[in-house]
Amino acid sequence: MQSTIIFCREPINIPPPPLRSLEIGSILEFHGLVRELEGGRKLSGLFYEAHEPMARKRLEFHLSALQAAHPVDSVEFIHRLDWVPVGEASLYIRVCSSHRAEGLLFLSELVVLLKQDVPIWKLENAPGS
Amino acid sequence: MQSTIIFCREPINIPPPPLRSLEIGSILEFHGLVRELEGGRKLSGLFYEAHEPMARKRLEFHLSALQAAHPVDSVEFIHRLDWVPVGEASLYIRVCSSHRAEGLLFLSELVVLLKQDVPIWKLENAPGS
Amino acid sequence: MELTVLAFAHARETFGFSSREVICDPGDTPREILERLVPGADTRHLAVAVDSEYHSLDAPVGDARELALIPPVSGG
Amino acid sequence: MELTVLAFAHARETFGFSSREVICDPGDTPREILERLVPGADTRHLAVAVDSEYHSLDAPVGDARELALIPPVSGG
Repeated sequence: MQSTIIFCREPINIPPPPLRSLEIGSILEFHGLVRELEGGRKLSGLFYEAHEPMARKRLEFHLSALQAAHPVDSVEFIHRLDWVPVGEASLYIRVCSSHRAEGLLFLSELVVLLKQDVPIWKLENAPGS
Repeated sequence: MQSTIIFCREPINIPPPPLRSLEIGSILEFHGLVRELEGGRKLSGLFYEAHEPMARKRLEFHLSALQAAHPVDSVEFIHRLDWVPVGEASLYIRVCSSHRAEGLLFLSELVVLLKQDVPIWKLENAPGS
Repeated sequence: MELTVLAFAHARETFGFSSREVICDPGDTPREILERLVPGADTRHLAVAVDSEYHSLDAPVGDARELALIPPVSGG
Repeated sequence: MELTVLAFAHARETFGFSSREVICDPGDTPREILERLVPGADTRHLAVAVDSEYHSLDAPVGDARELALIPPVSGG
């Protein structure tokens, strides 16, 4: 499996898919966007913060475990940090695999694991603001 | 829910996402590509055929049922017909929803239902060839 | 009455046509109509649709305009 | 030995700093180090990581260079 983990501080720039063989039959993409309403309050955006080296390590660990359970050909994980305005993506994940079943399980479990123990936080306000 | 069902005979042209509100938090995209190997044989492509009016009716039925189970904001379903070369997409589905959970269930169940009773067929050779 | 019979995918090979106009009665069933068209044709894995709705092989076609022969689907 | 303590997100508010250098012994536990830094600080919903690996609040930090205070995560 080829895996890429990117943290960026600008709008997410989606690279062309890494179609590494003619056996890729499924490409799944997930865009997580910042929503206007969070807990009933109207927001203009969210501030994302991470312990980057640790987040990368946790993600690498989860990607390996998921690969053992649901083998895929490639996964690209991009998380935007700092201020993300409402309507823009904070998260982008693309999973390429031979069959969609593995890709769907890989993707959906990855998002669950991300929210479980990967040190990334969203804050309603930028620190110190 | 806004739903679009398109059958095309050229490479799939993905429209911009219909972001109808600032409450969309999840965009899921699925591209189904034609793979080179099918049942051990090497192909250069597949020929897709449909009973279009009936396929549309079946899809509309399934979309309504899925919407009752997993409410989403919009779904776009595009199926390419006729000859689709290896490596190109025969199917594209995009689901926009507030939360990813509904979107993932909607998308994964839609593909299962598509393969269950929607009158679309893939053939190794074009009819009459 | 006149009915258009459409044969898709592998059903086209089984039945030897893609579209055929037939004369039938509202009381005829798809199985009877197919048996007249191609005696002894294999209908074991075949579903049929009448005016774009799935239909029993053994229920009268009524005032249908179209009978579609639907082999196992494989879209996606 | 010198240890960098990093406080993220809500832990920054609880502890009142984002980064702090502290002197400690390899036998010290994160709980002991935090108690010295901010006596009585609430660690109930806090996880800690030592050199980017999750670690028990009550296990010695050993020769760690960094102790990170990890409040409940909320990425995505």
